[in-house]
Amino acid sequence: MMSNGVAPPSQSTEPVLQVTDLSVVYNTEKGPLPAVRHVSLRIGQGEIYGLVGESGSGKTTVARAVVRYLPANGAVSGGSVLLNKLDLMGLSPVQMRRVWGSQITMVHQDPSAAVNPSIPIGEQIAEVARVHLGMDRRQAREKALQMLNQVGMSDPEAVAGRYAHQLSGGMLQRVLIATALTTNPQLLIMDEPTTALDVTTEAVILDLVHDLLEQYQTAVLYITHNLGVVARIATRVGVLYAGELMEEGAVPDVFKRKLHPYTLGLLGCVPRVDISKHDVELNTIPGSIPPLDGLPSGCIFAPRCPMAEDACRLEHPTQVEAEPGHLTACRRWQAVPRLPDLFAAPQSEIERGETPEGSLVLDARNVAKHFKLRGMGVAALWRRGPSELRAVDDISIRVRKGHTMGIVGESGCGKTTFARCVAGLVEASCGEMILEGEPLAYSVAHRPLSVLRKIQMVFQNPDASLNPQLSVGACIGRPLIMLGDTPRNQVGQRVRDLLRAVNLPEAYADRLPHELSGGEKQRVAIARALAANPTLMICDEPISSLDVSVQASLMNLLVRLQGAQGTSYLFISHDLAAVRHVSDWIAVVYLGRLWEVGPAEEVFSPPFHPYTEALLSALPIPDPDVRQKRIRLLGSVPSAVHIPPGCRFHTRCPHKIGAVCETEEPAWQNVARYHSICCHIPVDELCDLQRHLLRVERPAPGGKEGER
Amino acid sequence: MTTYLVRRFAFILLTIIAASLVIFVATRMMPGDVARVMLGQFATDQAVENLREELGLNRPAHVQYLDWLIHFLTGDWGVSLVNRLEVRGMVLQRLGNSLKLAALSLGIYVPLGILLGVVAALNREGPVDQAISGLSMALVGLPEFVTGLVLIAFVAISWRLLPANSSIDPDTPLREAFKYLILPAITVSLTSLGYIARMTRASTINVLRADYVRAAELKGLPRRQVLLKHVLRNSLLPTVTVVAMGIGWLIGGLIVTESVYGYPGLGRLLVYGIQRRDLILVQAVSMVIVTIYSFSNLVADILYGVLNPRIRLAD
Amino acid sequence: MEPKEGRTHSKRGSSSPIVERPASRATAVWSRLRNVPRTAGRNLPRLAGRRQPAAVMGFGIMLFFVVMAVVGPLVAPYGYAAQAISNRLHAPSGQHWFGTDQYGRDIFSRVLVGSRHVLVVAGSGALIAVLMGLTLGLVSGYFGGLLDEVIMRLMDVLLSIPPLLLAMVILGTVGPSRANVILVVGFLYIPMVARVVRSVVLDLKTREFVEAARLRGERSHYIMFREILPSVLPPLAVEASMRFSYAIFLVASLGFLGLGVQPPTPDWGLMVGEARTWFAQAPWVLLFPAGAVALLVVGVGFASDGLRRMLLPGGASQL
Amino acid sequence: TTATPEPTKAPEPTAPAQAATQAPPAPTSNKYGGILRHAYYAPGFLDPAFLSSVADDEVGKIWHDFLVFIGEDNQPDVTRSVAESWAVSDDGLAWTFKLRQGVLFHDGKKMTSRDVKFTFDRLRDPEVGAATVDMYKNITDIQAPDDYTVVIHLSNTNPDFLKDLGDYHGLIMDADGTDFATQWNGTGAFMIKSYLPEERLVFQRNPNYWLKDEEGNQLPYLDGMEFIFLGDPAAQIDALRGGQIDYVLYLPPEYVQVLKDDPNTDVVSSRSNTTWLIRMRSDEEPFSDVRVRQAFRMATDRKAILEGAISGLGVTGRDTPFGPVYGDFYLDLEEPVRDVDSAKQLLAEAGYPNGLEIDMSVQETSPAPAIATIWKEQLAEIGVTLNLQIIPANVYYGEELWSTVKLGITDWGARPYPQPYLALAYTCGAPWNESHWCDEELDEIAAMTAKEMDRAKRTAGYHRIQEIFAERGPLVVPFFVDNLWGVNAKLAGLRPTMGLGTALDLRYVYFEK
Ligand SMILES: Nc1ncnc2c1ncn2[C@@H]1O[C@H](COP(=O)(O)OP(=O)(O)OP(=O)(O)O)[C@@H](O)[C@H]1O
Ligand SMILES: Nc1ncnc2c1ncn2[C@@H]1O[C@H](COP(=O)(O)OP(=O)(O)OP(=O)(O)O)[C@@H](O)[C@H]1O
Ligand SMILES: [Mg+2]
Ligand SMILES: [Mg+2]
Repeated sequence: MMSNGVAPPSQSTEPVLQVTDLSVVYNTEKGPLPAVRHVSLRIGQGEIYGLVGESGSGKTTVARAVVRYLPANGAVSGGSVLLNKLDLMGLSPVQMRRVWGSQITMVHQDPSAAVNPSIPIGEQIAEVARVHLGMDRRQAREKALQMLNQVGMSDPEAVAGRYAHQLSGGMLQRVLIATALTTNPQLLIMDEPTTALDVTTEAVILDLVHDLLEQYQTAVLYITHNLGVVARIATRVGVLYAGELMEEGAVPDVFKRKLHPYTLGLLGCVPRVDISKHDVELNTIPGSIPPLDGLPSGCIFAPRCPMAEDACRLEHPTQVEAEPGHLTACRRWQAVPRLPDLFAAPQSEIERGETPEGSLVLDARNVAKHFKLRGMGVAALWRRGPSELRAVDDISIRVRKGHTMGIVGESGCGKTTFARCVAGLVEASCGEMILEGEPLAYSVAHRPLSVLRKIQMVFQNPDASLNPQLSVGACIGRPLIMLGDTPRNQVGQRVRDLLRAVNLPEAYADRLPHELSGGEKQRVAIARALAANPTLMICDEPISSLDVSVQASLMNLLVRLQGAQGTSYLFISHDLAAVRHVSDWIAVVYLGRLWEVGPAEEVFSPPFHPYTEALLSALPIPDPDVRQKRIRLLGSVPSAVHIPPGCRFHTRCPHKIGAVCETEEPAWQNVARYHSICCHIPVDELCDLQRHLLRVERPAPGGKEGER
Repeated sequence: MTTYLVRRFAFILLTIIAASLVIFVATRMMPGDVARVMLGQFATDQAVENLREELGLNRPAHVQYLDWLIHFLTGDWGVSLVNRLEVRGMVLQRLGNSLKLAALSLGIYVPLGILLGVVAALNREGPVDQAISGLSMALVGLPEFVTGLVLIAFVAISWRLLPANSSIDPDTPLREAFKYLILPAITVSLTSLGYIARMTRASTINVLRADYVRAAELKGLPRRQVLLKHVLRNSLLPTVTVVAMGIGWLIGGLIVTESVYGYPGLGRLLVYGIQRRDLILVQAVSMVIVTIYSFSNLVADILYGVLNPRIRLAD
Repeated sequence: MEPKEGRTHSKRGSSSPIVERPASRATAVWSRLRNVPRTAGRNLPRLAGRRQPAAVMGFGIMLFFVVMAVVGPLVAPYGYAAQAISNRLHAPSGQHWFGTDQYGRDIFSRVLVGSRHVLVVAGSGALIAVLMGLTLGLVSGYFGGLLDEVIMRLMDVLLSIPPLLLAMVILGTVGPSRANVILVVGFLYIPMVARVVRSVVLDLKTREFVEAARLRGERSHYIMFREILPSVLPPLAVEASMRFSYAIFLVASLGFLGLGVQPPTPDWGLMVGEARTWFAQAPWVLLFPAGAVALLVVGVGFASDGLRRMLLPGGASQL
Repeated sequence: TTATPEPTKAPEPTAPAQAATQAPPAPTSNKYGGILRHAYYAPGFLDPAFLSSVADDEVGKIWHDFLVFIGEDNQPDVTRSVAESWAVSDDGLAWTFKLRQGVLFHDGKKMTSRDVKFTFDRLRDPEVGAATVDMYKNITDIQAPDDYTVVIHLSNTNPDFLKDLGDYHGLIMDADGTDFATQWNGTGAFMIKSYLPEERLVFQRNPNYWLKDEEGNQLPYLDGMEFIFLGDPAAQIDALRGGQIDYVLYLPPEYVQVLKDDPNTDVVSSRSNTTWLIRMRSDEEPFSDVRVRQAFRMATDRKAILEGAISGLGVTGRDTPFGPVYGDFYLDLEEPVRDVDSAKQLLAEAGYPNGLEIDMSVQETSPAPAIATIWKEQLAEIGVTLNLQIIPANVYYGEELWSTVKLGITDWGARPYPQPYLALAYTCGAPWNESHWCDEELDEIAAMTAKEMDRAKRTAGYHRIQEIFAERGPLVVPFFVDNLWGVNAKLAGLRPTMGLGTALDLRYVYFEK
């Protein structure tokens, strides 16, 4: 493989980090895997370099190679890493250890895993100060408190004495950031620091990072798969694909003028809050990342690239600086801007469903689920207090035929529990559920097969939703036999039909789940649900653990299936854009209650419930020109054991109007015929407050965008 | 907390009573009769019958059991059927011996096992690890009677370094008693060492993989500090509970070791009791063993909670 | 029209090349039976590699003893009970590789023939424990509630009594025959297996594929045996091999305490127990059967370690 | 009163402290001092009337005395008995014993004829039910005319009456005692200091003991003794070799060589009538047929068993219960020759041309399993398959297996004279007739020998009895095993007695300095 390193564009300041031609190889039983190849990048002081790419593209590997902390079987096979001209590759392990924590620090993806569970938080910060700043115990403790304060921790003293499990994910991530900044490092590497967090928390953390970095002027390597996050926070972005940089440049440049088809495809995959399934299908990138041990000889993206020519497949492209500071690895980069619809699917043929009055499939009224907290095991040793957890506390929802009801809300708000109540997997504590006019028993065990057939579910975790020991065919075939009344001799045929319906080859019937990718597993799960030919399909975060391109294709699939079969969906997600994309109706849930419900486009335009508003303003939008009003929800969702009195949202509500919020439960107000909000603030006032939530700062080319 | 403890205590009590019932039924079903065993083959049937009557062995089994249980729970452990002496004194004295042996064994194999386990984990898959794994497996594989016999043959008989027989006098001062305890303790340790080492190795490897250890390394902390503070603190948790749970075995399960060395521990007392069909003695000893087992499990759980802040402070 | 969705890297397992197979087939049992060996088969080369010499050795040792158990009586140079009093306590020699015992019996032949005995007793004991433990663990874990509580408390009771003691009492009651030893060993190990199975079931039963089965109205027994059982098998296989090695140990200890089978059965524990008397003047009488016990236990231990790695998709080594 | 917990202390001897001052000061001897340590399995019940095991016997004679002590030569030894002298009336029905004065119980009480009377009355009382009831059935009355005279009246003459009194149960008990299992008050050379059941029994020297050695030194020499209860012979040997104990009783023959080779240890042995005999139940198939019994005997190679089971440390038996230790009572029959063909022939005649299969109960205690294992191979040659059932000794006896199974190995301790064997086991209806044998001729002779005071007639009778056993008896007696002791090489003054057990007279034992 020829070297395709090209000197990065000159920059005004000396780069803090200069990575040149970095290659990393993992030694495995199958042989060496070249996980990263000839990656060059430079990050200047105060710069935030966003490194994006799909899962497995090598982002983490790059980061770990930079700090020389690769897994035992990994090795840097070429290239150099200079930190302020210091050649890190030449350092001894002991010297490297001195660099770690003082000159380079890292923030890891899963904050709850990255904080030692049995050491108090404060100590974990203080020890860095002691080791690298030579402070004594007292000074170090002071420093720790100071750092906790810096990251906006309200009561540093108290937090310092706590343990990891006592803090929420967001707080832990602040702790990690505080730790990383304690020594005022030259380079900060953040590896997907917000992926594990709620959208609201993510927004707060991103703001914090942004503000702190302005203050500290640290160079940052920010790794994420979320293009929205890059757009919001990074100054430069590099798009990594299968271990190679495809495109790199300043954020506005790259988002405005994509010079690589991969970037184009990737951006097109992301659903937008302003466009629904009725308008357009999402882009998808065909194929998948090539396996590292079987990389194509030419351009590695060529097999998936619609504009690939023979030359692309033969010759490995070199990186070119197409515009100042904007590099691409595409031979045909000039053609890319002219082909904005390269990956676009045709206009959606999904017609609007029946009128909002369409027949009711599910009418859930005042459903509640209160879990009894009975102490078992050791944890119960120290457990006291109320013994009830009100996971769902009075939710009423109607799902109409052929429509999708989307449910959004932060983690822990009760979305899954509600869905499971409807499905009968947990028995609701009270409430009424009516399916096509027939009351539903609380438990699956009491529902006749004819009813069971009508409700099917697609689960969140693709790995757990298929039995690892059962073949795809057996998995889809079983509901056909149980619920579908399919004669046994036709089961095989139906299975193949269903596989085709979810766009899987028929031969997959013989595969076992571990031979499938995450997206494929979810397709099988969908096929399994479809096999019963349900009237109502409950999708509980079916896409959240998948890559954007896979998400897009799954959403397209769901939408098309709905069009073809007229199934109603209960679609649960915390990703507002996704919910917006697939739903006709949206319900916003917080702490087991419903706060806003209505047709999708109405819910996503003012007036919003303050909570909806906060969710929307926190959503990272992959468009650097969009300016969102900064509405930040502080703290995390209160525990469902101790529910605040009055309006449950008052503890975090940015628009709290006074004591009434704390004492009185708000009433429902109708905004439009089908759109209601549950808030003390009158609708008109809300409208005024929320006028400028999202604003696009660039001149609108098509006129379609604009103020909404 | 209190409800938890109350609940656990109730379960322990239930377990103990059920276990005593199991043992009672089992010993009752054993062939052989205490009166005959006591009076010997040559005593007349009349004498045996008299004795049975006197010992209350002719009462219905459930009466005997309940009578015994009630007395036991009120602290009256009864009089041995065989030698007519208070059982409690005998059992408690033996318990003392067993505890001594258990303590010394723990003192040997726990630190050593942890050390080996940690070293193996740090050299994961390397030659040192392979060697330690092989060694611990081989030690686990050697039955106590083999190690015991070999140790006696060399250490005690050929080299006369330590006593071959550990039937220590109850009045022996602890310092003196030590030399009688060493060989049995080593024998016990050899069987348990490998287990502890493997446990520790596995949990340490798990912890070494944890993100927070990676984070600690990347904080540039000295390696020793990472190991002692960040790794061991978490990786020893399962080991601690395994050790605590092993106490039950150390107290009542060392039948083979005790008989190889003639050590007067509870295990051997029990064997005697069984052989002599001394139901009262057997019941008392098994109650003690089962109780210790149950409580050491409880202690293991509580210890886990205490050492593990995740559980300690969970609300 | 829509491009065929490709394979993205799942975050968990690594994907492997797919072998095309004929499309007809597929009852649950088949795929299950096929899968376990395949997971194992895929990891086999890994084991054979330089990284797992211990496992290879372990399997080798086990294989050796299994072969000996089968052909032992045929290849043994002497009858296991054949006495030659004039030949007593001869040191190992060309004629008697492991020497002779107090009755002039050939120890090598006895150890060889004894391997069948040990494997049968320990193996059947372990099998009983596994079958019973599996059933109890499945039922207990799956149904939960009072049933679970009752079963698990019973298991606790069994666990709280030291196994050797229980064995002594039971064997003292029913008499130490081979069948009884097997039953006792099986009985004693039920709780351990039940616990392992139960914990796996508790985990599996909250998995979404089980919920999917409930959603389509499957009966409990279907869910237990068709959905859950297959995934219990790999950890169960590992547990079974551990139980097997402990059973070897226990059988030997029982033999040593004179509670195993009766002479002249060439039970290794019994041989060691008897040989104890002669250790000072004829150490070989003890060392060879003792070595055989140790070697077999070690072999099974290493092999179960290897098995664990084979059955786990990543070949991860966890305890 | 029940016993106190913890090491139970015997009552402190207070009164004899003064008595000791009256004793002449002991001539200095370098034999004094030292604690003798001993390991054996634990005794059960310390009541002398119910001693039943070797361990009980061993322990009992340490803290008690005999009215009549049977010495090494198998004869009553008046110098070591608490009876100073004895005499029998001419009709042989009244025995008069003069007791030694100055014999004190450990609590200081003087031993008198009242205690002797109490002792033997208790032993013969069917209500108490001691094993001696039958043996002392012959006694009609015991009188204590004065403190130091005891007269025992018999209903029949008994030539062996002194030996009966010297039976191991014949330990003088305290007539004022109430619970003999827990109040330990004897007159013996040592006193119980502490007792931890199943663990150890510690003795201390009785400073007021009445017996002196030949030089007039007060006995015993030892300061005390420790009995460690350790049933496993291998563990005992290890302890002996490791120097933790000083002697091992009932040394299994297989260890003899090891102990002889070890410079620290030694072996002491004496011939005895102790035997491990194979008994066939003669009232049930197949042994009800005398030809089967003969065939089994004929198939037996006694030398091989002697060698294989006890390393040749004994003499081969002649299938009779009497061994060479009985001197002129013993009939030296020709050693039976093994004859496989004739044995097969006999079996065929008895209706077992294809051999037979039969269960055999074998005590776990060595050397029974060895005997059985060897015998099994020998019998296999005549087509007999033995299914060995190895069972713990306490089950063998406790479950009455010994007296009911068809084929078993029973160990018989040595008796000081032949008659008890006949009375206990080989006459019709004898209490322990484990072989269920009943032979008119034998019964007749046995009745005669039991009473006949004329030695020559008795000798003839005993000889005939041995012939009967050899012809048609229910026994295979492979060997008489020597009494064997493994001892610390420094131990001296050992005087092996022949009693039931194989106890040493420990009063004379001392450590060589
Ligand atoms: N220790 C290793 N041994 C072998 N292959 C590895 C190892 N670590 C990572 N890989 C492989 O290297 C490639 C890049 O992995 P890496 O973790 O850097 O990706 P990533 O972009 O960070 O993905 P994600 O978004 O899932 O975190 C993947 O194909 C992965 O399977
Ligand atoms: N079986 C249960 N027992 C007790 N509490 C439960 C149980 N299941 C869920 N909960 C609690 O109920 C609350 C709501 O959980 P639920 O899973 O419905 O939330 P969610 O909105 O789906 O969150 P996420 O986005 O994280 O999936 C949480 O506080 C959770 O801890
Ligand atoms: Mg990563
Ligand atoms: Mg959820």
